[in-house]
Amino acid sequence: MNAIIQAIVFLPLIGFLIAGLFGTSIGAKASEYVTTGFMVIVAVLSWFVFFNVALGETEMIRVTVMRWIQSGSFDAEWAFRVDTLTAVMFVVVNTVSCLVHVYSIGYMHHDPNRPRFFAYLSLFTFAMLMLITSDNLLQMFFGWEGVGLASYLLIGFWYKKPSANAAAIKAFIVNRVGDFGFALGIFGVFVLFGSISFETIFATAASYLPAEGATEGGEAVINLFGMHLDKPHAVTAICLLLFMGAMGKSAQFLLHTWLPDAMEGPTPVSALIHAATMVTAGVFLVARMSPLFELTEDARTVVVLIGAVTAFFAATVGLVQNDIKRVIAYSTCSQLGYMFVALGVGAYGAGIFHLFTHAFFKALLFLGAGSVIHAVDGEQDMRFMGGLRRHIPWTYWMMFIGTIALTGVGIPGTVIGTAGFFSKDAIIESTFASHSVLSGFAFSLLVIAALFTSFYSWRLTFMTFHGTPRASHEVMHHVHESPQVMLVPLYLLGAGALLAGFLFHDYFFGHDYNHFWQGALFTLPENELLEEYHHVPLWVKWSPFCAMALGLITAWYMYIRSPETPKYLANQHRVLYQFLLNKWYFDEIYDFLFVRPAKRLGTFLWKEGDGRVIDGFGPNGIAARVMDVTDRVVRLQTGYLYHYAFVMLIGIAALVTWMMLGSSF
Amino acid sequence: MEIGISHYLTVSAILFTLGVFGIFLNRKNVIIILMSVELILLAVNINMVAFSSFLNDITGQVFALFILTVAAAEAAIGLAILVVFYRNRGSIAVEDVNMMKG
Amino acid sequence: MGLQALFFYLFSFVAVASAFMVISARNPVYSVLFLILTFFNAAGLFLLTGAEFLAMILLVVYIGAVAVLFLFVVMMLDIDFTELRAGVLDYAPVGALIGLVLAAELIIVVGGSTLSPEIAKSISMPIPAITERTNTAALGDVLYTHYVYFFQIAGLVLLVAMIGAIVLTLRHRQNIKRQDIPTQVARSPKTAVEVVKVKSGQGL
Amino acid sequence: MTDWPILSAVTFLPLAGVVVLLLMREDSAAGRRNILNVSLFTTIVTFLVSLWVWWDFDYANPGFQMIEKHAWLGTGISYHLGVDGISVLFVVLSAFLMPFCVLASWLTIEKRLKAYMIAFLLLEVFMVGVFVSLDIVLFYVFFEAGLIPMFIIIGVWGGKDRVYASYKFFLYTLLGSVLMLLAIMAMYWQAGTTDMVELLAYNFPRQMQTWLWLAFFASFAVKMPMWPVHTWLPDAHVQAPTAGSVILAGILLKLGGYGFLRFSLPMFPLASEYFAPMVFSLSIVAIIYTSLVAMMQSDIKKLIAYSSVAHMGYVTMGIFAANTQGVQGAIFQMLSHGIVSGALFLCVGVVYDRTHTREISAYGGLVNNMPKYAVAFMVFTMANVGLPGTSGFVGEITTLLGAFRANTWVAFFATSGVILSACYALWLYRRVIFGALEKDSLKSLLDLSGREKAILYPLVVLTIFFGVYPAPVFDATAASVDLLVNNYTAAVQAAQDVALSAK
Amino acid sequence: MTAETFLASLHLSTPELILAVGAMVLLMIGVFTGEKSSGLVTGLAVGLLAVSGAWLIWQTGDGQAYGGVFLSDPFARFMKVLTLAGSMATLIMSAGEARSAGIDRFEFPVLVVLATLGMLLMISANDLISVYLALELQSLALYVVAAMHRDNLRSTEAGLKYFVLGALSSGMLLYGMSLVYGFTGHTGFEAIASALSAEGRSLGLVFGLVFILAGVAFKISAVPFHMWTPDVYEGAPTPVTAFFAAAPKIAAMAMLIRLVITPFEPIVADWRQIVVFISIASMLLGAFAAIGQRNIKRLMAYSSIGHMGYALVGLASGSMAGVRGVLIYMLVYMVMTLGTFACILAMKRKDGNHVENVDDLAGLSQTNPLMATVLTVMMFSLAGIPPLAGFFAKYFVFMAAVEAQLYALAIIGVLASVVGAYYYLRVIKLMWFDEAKGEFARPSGVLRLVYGLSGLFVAAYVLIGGPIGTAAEVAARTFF
Repeated sequence: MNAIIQAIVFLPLIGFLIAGLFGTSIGAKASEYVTTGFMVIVAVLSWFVFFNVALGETEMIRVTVMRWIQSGSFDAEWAFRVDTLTAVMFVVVNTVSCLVHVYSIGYMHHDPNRPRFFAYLSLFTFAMLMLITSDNLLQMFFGWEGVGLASYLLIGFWYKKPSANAAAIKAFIVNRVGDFGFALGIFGVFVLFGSISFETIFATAASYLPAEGATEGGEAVINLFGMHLDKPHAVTAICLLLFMGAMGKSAQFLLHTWLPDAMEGPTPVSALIHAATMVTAGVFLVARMSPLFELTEDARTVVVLIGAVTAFFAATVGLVQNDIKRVIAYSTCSQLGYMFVALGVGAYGAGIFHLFTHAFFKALLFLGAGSVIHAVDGEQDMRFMGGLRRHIPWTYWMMFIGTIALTGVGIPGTVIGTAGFFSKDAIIESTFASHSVLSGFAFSLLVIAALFTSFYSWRLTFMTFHGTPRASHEVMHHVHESPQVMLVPLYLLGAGALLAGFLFHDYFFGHDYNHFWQGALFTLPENELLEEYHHVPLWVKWSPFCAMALGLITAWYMYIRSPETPKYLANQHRVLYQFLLNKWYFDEIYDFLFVRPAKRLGTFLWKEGDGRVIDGFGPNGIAARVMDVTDRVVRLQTGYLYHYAFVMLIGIAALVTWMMLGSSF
Repeated sequence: MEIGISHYLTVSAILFTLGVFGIFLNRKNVIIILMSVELILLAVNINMVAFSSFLNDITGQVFALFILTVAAAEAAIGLAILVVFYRNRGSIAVEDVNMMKG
Repeated sequence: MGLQALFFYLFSFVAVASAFMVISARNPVYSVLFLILTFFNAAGLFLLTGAEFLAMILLVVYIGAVAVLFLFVVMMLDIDFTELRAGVLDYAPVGALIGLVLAAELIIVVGGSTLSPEIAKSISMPIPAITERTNTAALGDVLYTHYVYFFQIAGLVLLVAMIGAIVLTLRHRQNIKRQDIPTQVARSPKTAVEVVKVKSGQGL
Repeated sequence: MTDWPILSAVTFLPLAGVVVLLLMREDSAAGRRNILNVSLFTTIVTFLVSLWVWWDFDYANPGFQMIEKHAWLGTGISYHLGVDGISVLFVVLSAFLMPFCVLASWLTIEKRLKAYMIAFLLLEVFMVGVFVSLDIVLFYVFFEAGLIPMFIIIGVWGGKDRVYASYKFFLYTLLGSVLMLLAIMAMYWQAGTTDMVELLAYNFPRQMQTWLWLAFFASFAVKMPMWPVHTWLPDAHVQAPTAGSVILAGILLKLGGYGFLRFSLPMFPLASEYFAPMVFSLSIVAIIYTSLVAMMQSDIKKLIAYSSVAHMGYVTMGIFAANTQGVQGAIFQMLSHGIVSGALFLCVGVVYDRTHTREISAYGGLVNNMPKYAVAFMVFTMANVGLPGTSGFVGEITTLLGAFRANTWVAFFATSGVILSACYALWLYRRVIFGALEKDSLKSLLDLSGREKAILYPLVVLTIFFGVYPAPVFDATAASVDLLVNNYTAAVQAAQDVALSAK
Repeated sequence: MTAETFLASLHLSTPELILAVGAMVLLMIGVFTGEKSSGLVTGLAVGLLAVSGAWLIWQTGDGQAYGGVFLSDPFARFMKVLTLAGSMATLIMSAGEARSAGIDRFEFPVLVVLATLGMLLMISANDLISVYLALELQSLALYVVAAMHRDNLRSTEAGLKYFVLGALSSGMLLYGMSLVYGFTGHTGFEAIASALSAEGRSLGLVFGLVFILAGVAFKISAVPFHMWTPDVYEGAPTPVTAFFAAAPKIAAMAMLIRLVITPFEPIVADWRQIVVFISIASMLLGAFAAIGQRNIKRLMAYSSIGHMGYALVGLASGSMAGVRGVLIYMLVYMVMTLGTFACILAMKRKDGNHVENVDDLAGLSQTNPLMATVLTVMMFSLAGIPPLAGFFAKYFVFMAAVEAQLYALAIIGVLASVVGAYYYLRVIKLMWFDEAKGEFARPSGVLRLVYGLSGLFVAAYVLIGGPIGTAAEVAARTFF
C-alpha cells in the first residue's frame, strides 16, 4: 500500500520532470502520452486506494518519506497520511486530472507549447496530491503554495497575453493574502500544540474543549496580537487564521477576485484547478482541521457567514455575466460557498460530499464549455453564440447533464436525482437543521443562491445552445463537434455527474458515515446533524427544488420565450445591473484601497523616504555638510602669514584661558 | 614698595604681549614681524634673568645666554631667507606671501 | 621707593614704551631704532638683577650685531614703506582684544604669583656671592664645565646659521671679473707674452 | 580529524592563486584564458577544501572545532581560528559562490582581468577569514579588509555611477565599523582578552552591554543592511559588476547577520533582550518598506537589491527572536539568500551581458527566445518569493515561526511581507520574461550558453535541494544554536531573577 | 665632570658625535670639491647616517650623559633609529631628484645631517635647555632647506613662512620654559618632576606648560599650530617635503612624549586636556581640510596633520599602552609617508617635469600598476583600513584611549578617520577608476626601491608586526 501511495504522489512529479525537462527533446506527443499515461495509472490506483481505505477496512495509512525542516522542537517531515478524506480527494483529484489530461490532448492540439502545458498539469497534480496527503500543516502549506504556483503558471500559460499575465499574478497574490493567514495559523498551532503534525494536534485537541460550565477566563495560553487568549479562544483565533488561508484558496467572499480572472488560462485548466480540485483545497483544509473547528462555535459561525455570503454574492454576479467561463467560475465560487456553509454548520460530510459531486459536474461544465469554445474558434462571449445545439450535440448533452447536476435536479424524498441534488440539498437541509446562530440566515441565502444558480445555469445553456446563432456566419460555418479524445472525458464526467450522488450519498453523509469516514472527519458527540437533517420540515426539503424550478422557468422565459426582457430589465435597473456586471465593483475597490495606495506609497517611500530623507539627511546630507565644513576650513588657510600667526595666537590664548578658567572651577 | 619678581614678570608679560600684538598689527611687513619675535625673546630673557636672580640660580642666566646666541643665529637665517624672498618677489609685504593657500 | 625701584620703573617704562613704538612705528627704520632702545633698557633691567654679563652681551651682541643687521637689511631692501603701512588697522580690534586678554591673563597669573621659598632652597646651581666671583666668571665656571654640552650645540647652531646664510644668499654671479690669484701667480712669460714679428708697412 | 591547519588553508589558499596571477600576463587571448583558468582552479580547490571542512565537522559538538591558535602581533591579539555550527556553513557558502563569480566574469570583464581576479581572490580570503576568526581583532581585520577589494571591484568594473556607489558603500560601512572597533577595544579592557571563546564566556556588566551592543549594532546594521541604513546597498548593487553583486548579496551581507549571532546575542544577551523590540521594529519596517520600494523600481538590480534588504529583515528578526527556530531560520535564510540572490544577480548578468541595460522596461517576452533562462529565473524568483519547495521558504517560515514565538505582532507584520514579496518579484518576472517579444533589441538574444548553464543549473538544483531537504544545514547548526539560545535564555533569566530578588 | 663620566658621556652620545663630526667633514669635502660634489656628499651623508644608526643599535647602552641633560634609553634609541631611517630614506630619494628640485647642492645633505643631529638631540634631551638648543639646531637647518631652492618663489615663500612662524613658536616655547624654570627652579626633567610633586601645581606653571606644548605642537604641526604645514609642504622642494613629513615629526613627537611623561607627569590632568584638545582639532581639521585639496603635497600636509592628531590620541592616555601606540603609530606613519612621497617623487612626466596635482595620478593603475598598487596600499593604510599597517597603528592608539576612558576622543577620532578615508579614496579612485591622461616616466630605481619596500612593509605588517610591537613596548616601558 505504501508503494501505491508513493506511486500516486510521485508519478505526476516524474511526469512533470520528464515533460518539463525533456519535453522539447522528446517531443510533444511523447510528453502528452507520458504524463497522461502516468495520470491514468494514478487515477486507477486512486480508486484502488479509495476502495481500500474508504470503502474497505484499511485503517489510516501513514508513509514517511524523509525529513524536512527540523529545528528544535519544530519538526516537519515529508510524510503521507491517507485516510478516507484523503482517499476521497485522491479520487476527485486524480480522476479529474486524468480526464483533463486526456481532454487536453485534444483541446491543446494546436498549441506549440504542449509539453510545457502537460508538465504544468502534472506539476499541479503532484502539488495537489502533496496537499491532500500531507501529514502536517507545513507539508500541506507546501502543496498549498505548490498548487498556487501551478495555477499561476497555467493561468499565465499564454504568456503573450497581458491579461493572462495579470490574472496569473493576481491569482498568486490574492492567494498569498490567504496564505498569510494560513501561515500565521500554522505558527499558532505550533505554539499551542507544540507540533504541527496532525497526529499530535488531533490527539491534544480535545483538551482545548471549553470546560463544562466555565464561561469566561481560563489561563491564557497564547498572546496573540496583544490578546491574551485562553484555550478555547486561542483555538478560535487559530481556526480563523487557518480559515483565512482557506478563503484565499477557495476564492471566498473578499478574496474571490482572482477566480474569475483565472479563466484566462486554457479551459482544461479551469476545469481541473479552478473548479474541481485546487479551489476545494480550502474546503479540504477546514475538513481536515475539523477536530479544531469542531471545538469552536465562533470560528464556524464566521465560516458559515463567509460561505453563505459567497454563495449568494457569486450567484448574483453570475446572473449577468456574458463570458461563458466566467459564469461557470462564479458558479464555482458560489458552490464553494455552499461547501463552507456545510462545514461551518458542522455537516462536514455534506461539505465534502458536495466537493465530491461538484468536482464531477463542474469539471464537466468547464470541459463542455471548452468544447464549445473549441467549436466556435475561441469565442467565449455567450452573446456571440446561440443555436449551437445542432452543431455540437454531444457537447450539448453533456453540458445539459452538467447543468441539471449543478442546479440539483431531483425529486426530494426519493433517491432519484443528479449528483448536485443530493449534495446540495444535504447542505441546505443541514443548514436549516443546524444550531448555528446563522442557520436561518444562511439557509435563506443558500436557497436564493440556488434559485440564481438555476437561473444562470439555464441562461448559459439557453444562450449558448438554443435560439438563433448570433455568431458570424464564418464562425458558424466552422463549428464542429470535438474529437473523441475530448468527448470521452465528458462522457465519464457526465456519468459521474449523474450517478455520484446516488451512489455515494450514504457513505458521505448517510448511514455509512462512520464506517466510511473512520474518524477522518471529527465531530463532537453533541453534533447530531447527521440525524437531524433528515427531520427538517417538508417545505425545507422542497425549497431548493422550488428555487431550481423557478430559476429554470425564469431563464426559459427570458432567453427562449422573450429575449427582450433581459435588456429591458437591464435598462430599467441600470445601477443594479452595472453593480452586478462589475462584480460588485470589488476589483475597483481593491484597486483603490490596496493596489494604488501601495504603488503610491512605494514611490513615495522610494523617492521621499529613501531619496530625500534617508539619503538626504544621511549619506548625501552628511557628505554635503562635510563639504561645507571643508570649504570653510580651507578658506581659513588664506596663505597670509599674519593669519597663520593669528590662528596660533588665538590658539594659545584659548588654551591659556581654558586652563585658567578650568583651574578656577 | 619693594621691587619683587612679579614686577619683572609683569614687564616681561607686557613685552611678550606687545610682541605678539605686533605680529598681527604689522600684517604687511615681515621685518617688523621679525622684530616682534625679537621682543618676545627679550621678554623671555627678562623672565629668565629675573628668575635666576630671585632664585639665586645661575641656570637661568646660562639659559638666557644661549637664547641670545640662538636668537642671533635665528636672526641671521631669517634675514637671509627674507633677502632671498625679496630677490624673487621684489617685495616683503606679508600680504604678497600667498602663492599657496587653501 | 628706593633707587632700585626708581631705575626699575624708568627702565621698564622706556622699554615698554619703545617696544610699543617698535610695532607701531610707521617706518621700519624707526622700528629698528626703537628696538635698540628697548634692548638698552632691558640691559638696564638685567643690571638691576645682577646679570651684568648678560646685560653687556645684550648690548654687544644684540645691539651691536643683530639690531644692526636688521637695520642693514631694512636699508638694503629698498621697500616702499608707505605702501606697507596701508590697512594696518584692519585686524587691530580683534588682535587687540586677543592681545589684551592674553596680557591680562599673563599679568594676573604670572605677575601675580610669588615664588615659593621652597623652590629657592632646592636649586642646583646657586650663584656665588658677587664678592667671591664676578658674574662673568661665575657664568664661565659653569659654561665650559657643567654646560659644555650646551655650549657645543650652540656652536653647531651657529654653524648651521652660517651655512644657511651662505647657502641662501651667496651667489657666484656670471659675467663678473674676479681676481683669481692662483691663475695670476701661475702665469708664465710664455703664456703671458706673445712675440709677434711685425712686418713693416703691414701692421697687425 | 586533521592536524594540519585546514582553516588557515581554506582561508589563505586563494592567496596562492593571487601569487600565480601576479606572475601572469594578460595581453594575449591565451594569457586571459590562463588567468581565468587559474582563478577558476583556485576557487574550486578552495571550495573543495571548504567541503572538507564541512565533512570533517562534528555535528554533535556545539563548541568550536579545528582550532588553530598562535600568538600574533605580540600584543594580546592572537591568530585564533575555529568554526562552530554557526560559522562552518558560511565558510562553505563563501567558497561555493566564488567559482560562480569567476565563471560569471568569464567574458564580461574585458579590461584588467588580472586585477579583477586578484581582487576577487583577496575578497575570498577576507570573507572566509571573517567566518573562521576566533579573535575579535582578527575578525575585525578580515571584516574591514573586505571593503578594499570590493571598493575596487565596484569602482573599476562597475556601471555608470560606480564612483558614487563605491564611495557610499565604502564610507557607509566603514562608519558603522569604526564604532565597533571602539567597542572591541572596550571589551578588551573590560575582559582582558580579545579571544572570542573567552569573551563568549565573559559576563559584561549590564550598562556596558548596552553601549557595546549599540556599537556593534552600528556596524552590523549597516552591513546587513537594516532600514534605515540600507541605502548604500541598492546603489552598490546596481553599479557593481555581476560577480560583485553576487558576492555582495551572497556573502558580504551575511557578515552582519553572522556578527549579530556571534557577538550581539551571545556576548550581550541583556542588551539584546532590551533592544530586541527595536530590532523587530526595524526589521518589520525593512520588510514592508523596502518591499514597497522594490515594487516601484525600474532597474532590475535595484529591485533585487531592495528585496535583499527585505529578506535580511527576516534574518534580523529571526536572530533577535532568540529561539531555536528564529536563529536557525535566520542562518538558513542567510545561506539560502546567499544562493538565491546570488543566482538572481547572475540571472540579471546573463541578460545584461546581452543587452547592456538593466532597465526593466527594456525587456519583455524573453521567454520566447530564452526558455531555459526563463525557467532558471523562475526558480529563483519563486525562491525569492519564498515558495515552499525552494530554499527561500525554509528560511522564511522558520524565522517567522521563531518571531511568532517571540512576538506575534512581529510575525504578523513580517508575514505580510510574504504578500509584498510576491508582488514585486512576480511583477518583475512578468515584465522581463513574459509578454510578447516585441522589442527589436531582444529578438536576437540567444538562450543560455554552456557556461551560463554551468553557472545557473547547479544553483537551481541547490535551491530546490535545500528547499526539499534542508536537514544538512539544520543538523550542522543545531548543536551550536542550541548552546547559543540556552546561554542567552539563561543569561536573561538570571538577570530577571536578580531584578526580582532586588525588589 | 670627571674624565670618566665625560668619556662615558661621549660613548653614550657617539651616534650624535658621528653625525656632528661627519657633517663638518662633509662640509669640508663639499667646499673643497666644489659644486659638483653634491652626489658624493649625499652618498657619504647616507653612509654617515647609516653608521650612526648602526652604532645606535649595536653599541649604545642606556644611561645619562653630560650631567643628566642627555639621555640614552630604549625609547630614545627606538625613535632615533626611526629618525635616522627617515632621514636616510629621504636623502636616498632626493639623490635622483635633487637637480629637478633645485637642491642639487652639497649643503643640502650637510644640512640634513645637521638637522638629523638636532633631532637625535631632541629625542635624547632631558633638560629644557637641551630641548631648546636641539630644537633650534634642527629648526634652523630645516628653515634653510625649505628655502633651499632659492630661485623658486614658492620655495622661498615656504621658507619664509616656516621661519617666521617657527620663530614665533620657539618664542612661545621659550616663554613657557622660562615660566617652568621660574616656578620650579630647574630645567632638568627629573628635577622639574620632583619639584612639581613637592610643590604641587601652580597656575603660572600650567601657563608655562601651555606655552611649551604650543611650541612643540608647532613642530608636529598639530592644530591650531599647524598653519604653516600645507604651505610649506607645497612650497618646499619635494624631497625636502618628504624629509619634513618624516623625520622631524618623529623627533618632535618623541620630545613631546618625553616632556609630558617625565617632567609634567605630576600634572597629567592638565596636559591631558591640552593634548586631547589639539588631538581632536588636528584629527578633524586634517580630515576635513584635506578633502578640498588638489595638490598632492598639500593633501599629504593635511594628512600629516590628521595623523599627528591620531598619534596624540595615544599620548593623551598617558599610559604605557598609549606611548607604545604612539611609537608604533610614528613608525607606521613614517613608512607610509616615505612610501607615499616616493610615489609623489615618481610623478614625473616623460619630459622630466614633476607634477603635483592629484589629478595627474588619473589612470595610474594602467600606466604603472606597481606604483599604483603601492600608492593604493599606502592610501588605504593611511585611511586605517585593515589589514594594512595603518590600521594597527590606529588600533593601538585608540586602544590606549579607550583604556584611559577617553571615549569622546576615541569616538571623534574614529569618525574623523571615516571622513579622512574620503580623500584617500579619492586618490585611489583617480588611479583606478579614471582613465589615464598621460604617462609618467619610469621611476628611478631608488624610488622604486623605497616605495616597494614601504609598500611591502605596510602590506605585510600582519606578519612582521610582532617584533615591532615588542620593540615599541620595550621602548615605551622606559617611562613606566
